[in-house]
Amino acid sequence: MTAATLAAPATPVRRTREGRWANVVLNVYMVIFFIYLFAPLLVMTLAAFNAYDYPSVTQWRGWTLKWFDALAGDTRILQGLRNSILVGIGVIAVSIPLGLSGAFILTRLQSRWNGVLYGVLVSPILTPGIILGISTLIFWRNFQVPGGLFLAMMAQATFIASYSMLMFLARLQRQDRSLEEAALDLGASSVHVFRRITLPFLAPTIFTAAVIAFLQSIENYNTTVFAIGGNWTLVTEIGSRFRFGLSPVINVIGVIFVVLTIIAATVYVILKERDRKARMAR
Amino acid sequence: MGALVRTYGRGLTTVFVALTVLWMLGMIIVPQLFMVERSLWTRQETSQITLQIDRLYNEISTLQFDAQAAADADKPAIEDRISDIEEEIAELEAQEKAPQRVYTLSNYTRMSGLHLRIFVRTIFYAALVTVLALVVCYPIAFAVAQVATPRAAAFLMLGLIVPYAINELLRVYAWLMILDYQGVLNTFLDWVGITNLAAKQWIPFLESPVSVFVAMVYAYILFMVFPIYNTLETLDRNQLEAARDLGAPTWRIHLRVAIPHAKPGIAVGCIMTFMLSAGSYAVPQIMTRGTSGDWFSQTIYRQFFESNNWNVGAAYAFTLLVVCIVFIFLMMLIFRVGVRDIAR
Amino acid sequence: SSGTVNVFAWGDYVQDNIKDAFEKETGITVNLSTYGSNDEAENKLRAAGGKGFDVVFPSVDTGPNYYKDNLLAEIDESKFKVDEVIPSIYRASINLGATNRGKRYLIPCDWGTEGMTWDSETMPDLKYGVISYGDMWKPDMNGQVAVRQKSVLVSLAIYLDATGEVKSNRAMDLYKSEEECKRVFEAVTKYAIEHRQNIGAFWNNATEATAAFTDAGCTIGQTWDTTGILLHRDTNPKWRYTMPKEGGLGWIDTMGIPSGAENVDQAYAFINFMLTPEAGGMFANNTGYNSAAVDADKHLNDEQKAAFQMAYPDPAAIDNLWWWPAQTDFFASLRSLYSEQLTNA
Amino acid sequence: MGAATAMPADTTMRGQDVVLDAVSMVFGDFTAVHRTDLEIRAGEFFSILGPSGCGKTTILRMISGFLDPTTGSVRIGGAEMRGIGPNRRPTALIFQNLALFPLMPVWENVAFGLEARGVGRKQRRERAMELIDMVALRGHENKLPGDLSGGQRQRVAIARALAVEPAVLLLDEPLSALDLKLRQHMRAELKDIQRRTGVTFIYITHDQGEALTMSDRIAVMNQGRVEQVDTTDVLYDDPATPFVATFVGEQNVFRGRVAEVADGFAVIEGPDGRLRGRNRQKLAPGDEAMVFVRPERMQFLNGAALDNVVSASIDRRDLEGPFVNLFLKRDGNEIMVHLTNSGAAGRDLGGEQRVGFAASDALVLPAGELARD
Amino acid sequence: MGAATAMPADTTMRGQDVVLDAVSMVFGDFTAVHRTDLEIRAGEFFSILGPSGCGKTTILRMISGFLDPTTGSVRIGGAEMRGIGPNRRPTALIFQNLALFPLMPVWENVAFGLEARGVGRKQRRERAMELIDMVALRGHENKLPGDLSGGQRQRVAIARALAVEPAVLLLDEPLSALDLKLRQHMRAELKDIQRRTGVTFIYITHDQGEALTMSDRIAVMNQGRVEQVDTTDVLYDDPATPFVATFVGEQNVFRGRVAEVADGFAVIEGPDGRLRGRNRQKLAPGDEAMVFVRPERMQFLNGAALDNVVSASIDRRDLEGPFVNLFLKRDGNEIMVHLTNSGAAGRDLGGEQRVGFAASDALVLPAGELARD
Ligand SMILES: Nc1ncnc2c1ncn2[C@@H]1O[C@H](COP(=O)(O)OP(=O)(O)OP(=O)(O)O)[C@@H](O)[C@H]1O
Ligand SMILES: Nc1ncnc2c1ncn2[C@@H]1O[C@H](COP(=O)(O)OP(=O)(O)OP(=O)(O)O)[C@@H](O)[C@H]1O
Ligand SMILES: [Mg+2]
Ligand SMILES: [Mg+2]
Repeated sequence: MTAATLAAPATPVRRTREGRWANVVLNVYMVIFFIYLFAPLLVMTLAAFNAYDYPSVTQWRGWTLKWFDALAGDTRILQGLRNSILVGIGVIAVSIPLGLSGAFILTRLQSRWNGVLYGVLVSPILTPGIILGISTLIFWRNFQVPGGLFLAMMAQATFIASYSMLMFLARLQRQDRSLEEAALDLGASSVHVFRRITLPFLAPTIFTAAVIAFLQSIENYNTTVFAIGGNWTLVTEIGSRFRFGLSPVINVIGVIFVVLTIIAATVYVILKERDRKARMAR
Repeated sequence: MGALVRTYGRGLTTVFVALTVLWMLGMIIVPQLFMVERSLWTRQETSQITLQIDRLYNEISTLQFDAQAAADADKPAIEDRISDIEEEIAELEAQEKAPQRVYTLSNYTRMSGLHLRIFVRTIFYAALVTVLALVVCYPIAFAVAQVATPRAAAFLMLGLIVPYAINELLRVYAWLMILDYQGVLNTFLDWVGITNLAAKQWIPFLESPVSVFVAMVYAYILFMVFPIYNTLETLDRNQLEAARDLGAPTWRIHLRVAIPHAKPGIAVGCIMTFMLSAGSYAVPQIMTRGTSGDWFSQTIYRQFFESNNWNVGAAYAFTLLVVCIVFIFLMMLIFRVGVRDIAR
Repeated sequence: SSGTVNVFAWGDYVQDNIKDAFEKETGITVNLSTYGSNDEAENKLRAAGGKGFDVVFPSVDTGPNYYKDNLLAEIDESKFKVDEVIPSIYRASINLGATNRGKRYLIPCDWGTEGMTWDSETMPDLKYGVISYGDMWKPDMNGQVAVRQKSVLVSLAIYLDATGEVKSNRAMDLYKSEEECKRVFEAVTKYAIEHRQNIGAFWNNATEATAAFTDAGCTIGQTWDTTGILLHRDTNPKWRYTMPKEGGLGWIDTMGIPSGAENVDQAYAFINFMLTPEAGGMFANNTGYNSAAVDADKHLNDEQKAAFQMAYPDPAAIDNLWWWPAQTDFFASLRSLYSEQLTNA
Repeated sequence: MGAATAMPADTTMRGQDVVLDAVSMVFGDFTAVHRTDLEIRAGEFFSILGPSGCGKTTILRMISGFLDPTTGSVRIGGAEMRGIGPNRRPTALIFQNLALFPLMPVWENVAFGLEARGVGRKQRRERAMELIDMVALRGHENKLPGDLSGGQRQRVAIARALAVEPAVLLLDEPLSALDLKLRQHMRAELKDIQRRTGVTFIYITHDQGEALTMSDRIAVMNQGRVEQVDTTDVLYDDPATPFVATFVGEQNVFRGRVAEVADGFAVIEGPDGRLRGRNRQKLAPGDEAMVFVRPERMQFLNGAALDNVVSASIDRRDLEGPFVNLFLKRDGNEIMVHLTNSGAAGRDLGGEQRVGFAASDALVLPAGELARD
Repeated sequence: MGAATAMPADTTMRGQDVVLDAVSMVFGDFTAVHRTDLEIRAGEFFSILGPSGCGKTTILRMISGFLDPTTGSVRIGGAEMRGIGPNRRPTALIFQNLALFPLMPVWENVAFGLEARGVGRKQRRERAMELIDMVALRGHENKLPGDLSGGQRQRVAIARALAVEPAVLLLDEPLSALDLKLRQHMRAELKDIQRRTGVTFIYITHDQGEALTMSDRIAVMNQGRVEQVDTTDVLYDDPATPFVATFVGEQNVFRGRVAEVADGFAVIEGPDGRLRGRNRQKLAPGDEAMVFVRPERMQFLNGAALDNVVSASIDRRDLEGPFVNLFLKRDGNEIMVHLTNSGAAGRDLGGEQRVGFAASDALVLPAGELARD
């Protein structure tokens, strides 16, 4: 499906004459844009099947699957993946509770400090990643904690917690506060209200926030590279291979991730579409 | 706080407050303060005397090694020589001072002209990348938010997200493969006949900052598209129609209706993009192969991991942080958005 | 014995054949981590507080960086078989940075060189004995030269000393004192910046070095031996590698035990194993570097012998090598300052 | 539609009376409710009617316990409520937006109050089903609120509130989110449920139509004060203040000064001449006064003699369906005449007209604030 | 309230007529508007009335140029409009949600159409101020739309649309977002502006009250078809179809089969006995038919003899203010009687009652679809 067909007229807005020319321009632009977006992916993918020893598509040495085998036998990469997953799980475990707490406080705190608190809690998002890595490293040094998976996890959680918090905040802002009041009015205790009303309401967001936290953790380089010490994650391993001996095994990883994402995204879209149809049917 | 206790009870509230304080202090504020502290002192450099002592010790070691292999006859001479040197060392060691920690602003003030230039250039380039990304992303955000059908919009969204499945490093590396001397683009141009690779005629994309811009805009598209998309999505299509009905041409509709509406999103997108590109380490590192100018982040990295000068590194990092903060405030001022608007 | 040993080595150093042989012989499991540059090794170790690894492979001249922060433990010469190392190398290493204040921390493992790699098809006139560092700075080489930021200023100093333009006692003045170092770097950097347009690519590691020739369009440059040799062998025989007439830059990589090592005995077992002739030979065949182990050359394969022959056509080529002296603080910081200037010129 | 008649009566509940004794509510320096006394009888359908912001919700929240009155006390069934939280009062609140729990099926919504009281699941469900039957939602018990229609949701909210067996049900504009037809239908249903359960209903609305059709008694509020408490007919026919007169239904208003009083009638002199109306509040000559006449009591003078006559010119004729509103202009003052649509109502009228009304159809009140248009 | 009278007339504008000639609109495989002919006269206030989804907006969008009709043509002032974009038609559209530009002050909103035409800032502002005066918003010109009340926003939208001096103003349910009182007030104001400017108004609504009070003529639509175009009184008194009869106003409906026809009257036989009504559509004996009687034409039989009589029991009495609605039950069928509130209207009634209506007040139509409740 090309961008052009995607943008095909569907609403009357774009049937107007004056809009038509603008739409042609917009469509052409979208096509160029999506080429820009996907060309690297294509190159990346092709290079994963090239028998040449370095990632390349111009030095074509024939199709091969050997890099897939090589990946399976690459203990460092596999270990890196395990480490990444470990760190990712740690990040979820740390950032979700932090994000939730921050969000609860910010939605309920009626004080002029609210703005300040908000500023502080979102600041990690607005801070360059390397600075978070550096400050974490320097900070924990004072407690004799050297760089490693733990520090990488802490450094990442610092800003990922902020992302989670924003998601929870957005959700909480859409919460109808009268629900909690209604529950209280019906005689429920505050813990009961939290368990039966607030948490279930947040549950989908907690799930998405966890997934996003995990993905951000896996993907992170700038922060991790400073805090990882002698250990490594998948990404820092790739990073250090840039400094030493890049092979198309790296591309294979890329291809696998792309395929996984497309599958996940397609499933998501199908589910959503079905949901939408179901809702329309009602 | 009262509202919090009333809704969640005392126990839960305590947990929330404790966690938030831990996060705020232990992970955000105090580490930054430690970094700042680190940037405020230096250790006096080792003196020439220390160097001299080191070298004398090495001489002894060499003599001792030689002594093992030497004929017995030569050994006394060597030993004499060793003891001479040891005396000399003793004398020098008396003069040697242990390095001291000195609090000073010199880590900031001593930024060399070169580093300052790199710094300024980085900020300038980051601003340029931001503008570029804005120009590239606005039409896309608009198309997805306002023009496409919900179905098409979902697919477009997917198209935007999929490239982000692969890591930033790989994404950028892919651009290297495209823009290189024997990259896809030059090979294509060679095939077309514009360049001649065999004769070493090629377009040196990589040798100009353009390649960094291309890759960096690419790397951060999402961070620009999403905030703008989010605001444009809330723009009532009727407003666009109303503007058109009142006779406005497309450009004026954007200028007067769509862009003003998207302002908070544009501000957030610009802040994110600027912050990411000013602090980007991987993109310039990979895209230039170190040939064209450094970005400040590379300089910081080198202070930490090459020059082994954490203190200067911390000072540089803090400087970068300050600029980012200033940029954020500037954007908030220009676009008249509050911190709260960054929540999306 | 048994247990595990955590080895932190250059990416290509401990390949499977060596690992298997060691594990088979000793029953010790090797846990391998790798790095691509001295900086990386040093800083990871520093960031990890000297913990987590049992053996590292620093280049000998970077030793002082480790001593400053007490990252390495002293070598116990009773646990390590000194005889396994070629004595001349062992001796030379003392002054190059393997010892500090009378104590030894590093044991030579292998050595290699940084010399000239060039395209013999476009430059058929160049060969051993003729080729010079100066060939990189000739006027018609726009964008065709690949160099390493960290070494190019040193080789240029050697070249300019040889031509007499900048006297520096074969670049040794760079290590003499801060003032001398500045003087030489200043002059050399000026020269380099004037000829900046020649440089087509900077490289910092083997991959980048290879890419400089295969992807970035360079035709001549200063590379590590392994880069030149592998380019010749795997990519195209037109690529040649040899020593310039001013003398190649020699480096020695060593093995050391971090101060926080937990498996010290296993570490010594590993070090001793690496310096057996068989392992040394395997190592050289694997990597293209030259083992510091006595009799390792008896286990070289033909390919490796041929490569050695190409790189060092006669013994003088080896005698004439310029070995990197132990780093001093001022050298390290001035070198990165001036190489930054060159990069950003 | 037929639901109401099919519903069985529930006999487990009983209403209690609610007394507000000198209650007031101050937020910061703004007084939302001025000192108010109010007695709501056990089992009655009581409405509080007033414009937006007049303090209706505030009163309701004081009764339900979400707010503590600044002064005065609230008693329910004779018991003082100060210090008793919303979850321990014999009241249940139905929110304007209903506040159904969107993630729980209908029956769990209904059973929530019992769940909060620790009633076992099986019992909860049984009781919930009884209530679901009562509001005629059997068959919908496992649906989520989002899958129900507006009217069904409304009934779930009622069942949920009734599940805790409140003595007083507090309803805060529960119909305002529904569309017109459904709103009218739900009026009947609410009234019916109230009648069958016997629970005291305190119903808040700013819609006079709702209040008039459902209530036993109505309190009309304005700016934090209760201006009148009465049955619907009395409120309509004998409003106590100009505000109540104009807020409830339409009125034609004439201003003037009392000239004569006699036999419970007063004659007012003003720009529209001498007008005679009932003088229920015993105004004395010289008082500033207003005369109120309902548009449906205005008549065109087809020969008939009437106490009061005004002439004006017809400006506009609004056909509203079953009736026609005629608007007459007179010196910038507008007079509205409500006529049943008799097919030709007002169609043949034009130009200057003489309209009048009987003195018994007009009410004289002391001059005061009118309801904002 | 006084705004309308204070507004000066604007003489720069003139309405044009709009003709839809065999127009239809198909979206994919769904026909939103079936082949329709419609003539809207220059300067008239024309309403299109119909339930949600019947195609009203679609027609409006074809006139304004946002949609091209699938077949047929739109002519404005005699000129064929096909191929002419919305920004070049002599129409201006007022959206349901107004679509004011929230970030521009009132005057810039009003001046936007001029700005788009390249009029200089000073002139723009002058003209905008004239229009702002016209809609009585002087003093608010520098506020943002968000700071205005609903009715003020409404007027800004009107001024903005009038600024481009359209010959035809298209209004898509412009009052639906306002509350009841304001809606009623704005009706008068809209009608007044239309009268003063002379611009053709095409007004879309699903609210029959709005359409009836404001329009010169009304087109009633149902499921993509125009069922009747007539003046308000004709529409109310002589609906052409059962749908129109029930969509516009309330009706009591009786079903049956035509038994006799004579003198323009027909007698229907059905479950409610024999009923006589006007036979405008010349039904023949044996035809399935429906008898429609307005609630306000129903009368209680106080001795008076009427053509048609039905007996039923009183179920509910809704006091709505100026009138009272009585609901009578008869075999599950509901009969509604509308009485003017005469003070005691219907209060004394109870139990079984006999109600009737004159044959001239009843209309017999062929059986057909009714408007959904
Ligand atoms: N917590 C509060 N703090 C300050 N003022 C408040 C608070 N709650 C209500 N008010 C004010 O008290 C007045 C009455 O509010 P209330 O909600 O009782 O009005 P209402 O009659 O229910 O209006 P509506 O019909 O709009 O719901 C309003 O002016 C409101 O702004
Ligand atoms: N672009 C479109 N594509 C497909 N169907 C459409 C489109 N626009 C409108 N429709 C359909 O055409 C029918 C008429 O729509 P229209 O908007 O004209 O209704 P309406 O009478 O204005 O309703 P409402 O009172 O709800 O605004 C509806 O069923 C609608 O779903
Ligand atoms: Mg309220
Ligand atoms: Mg519509």
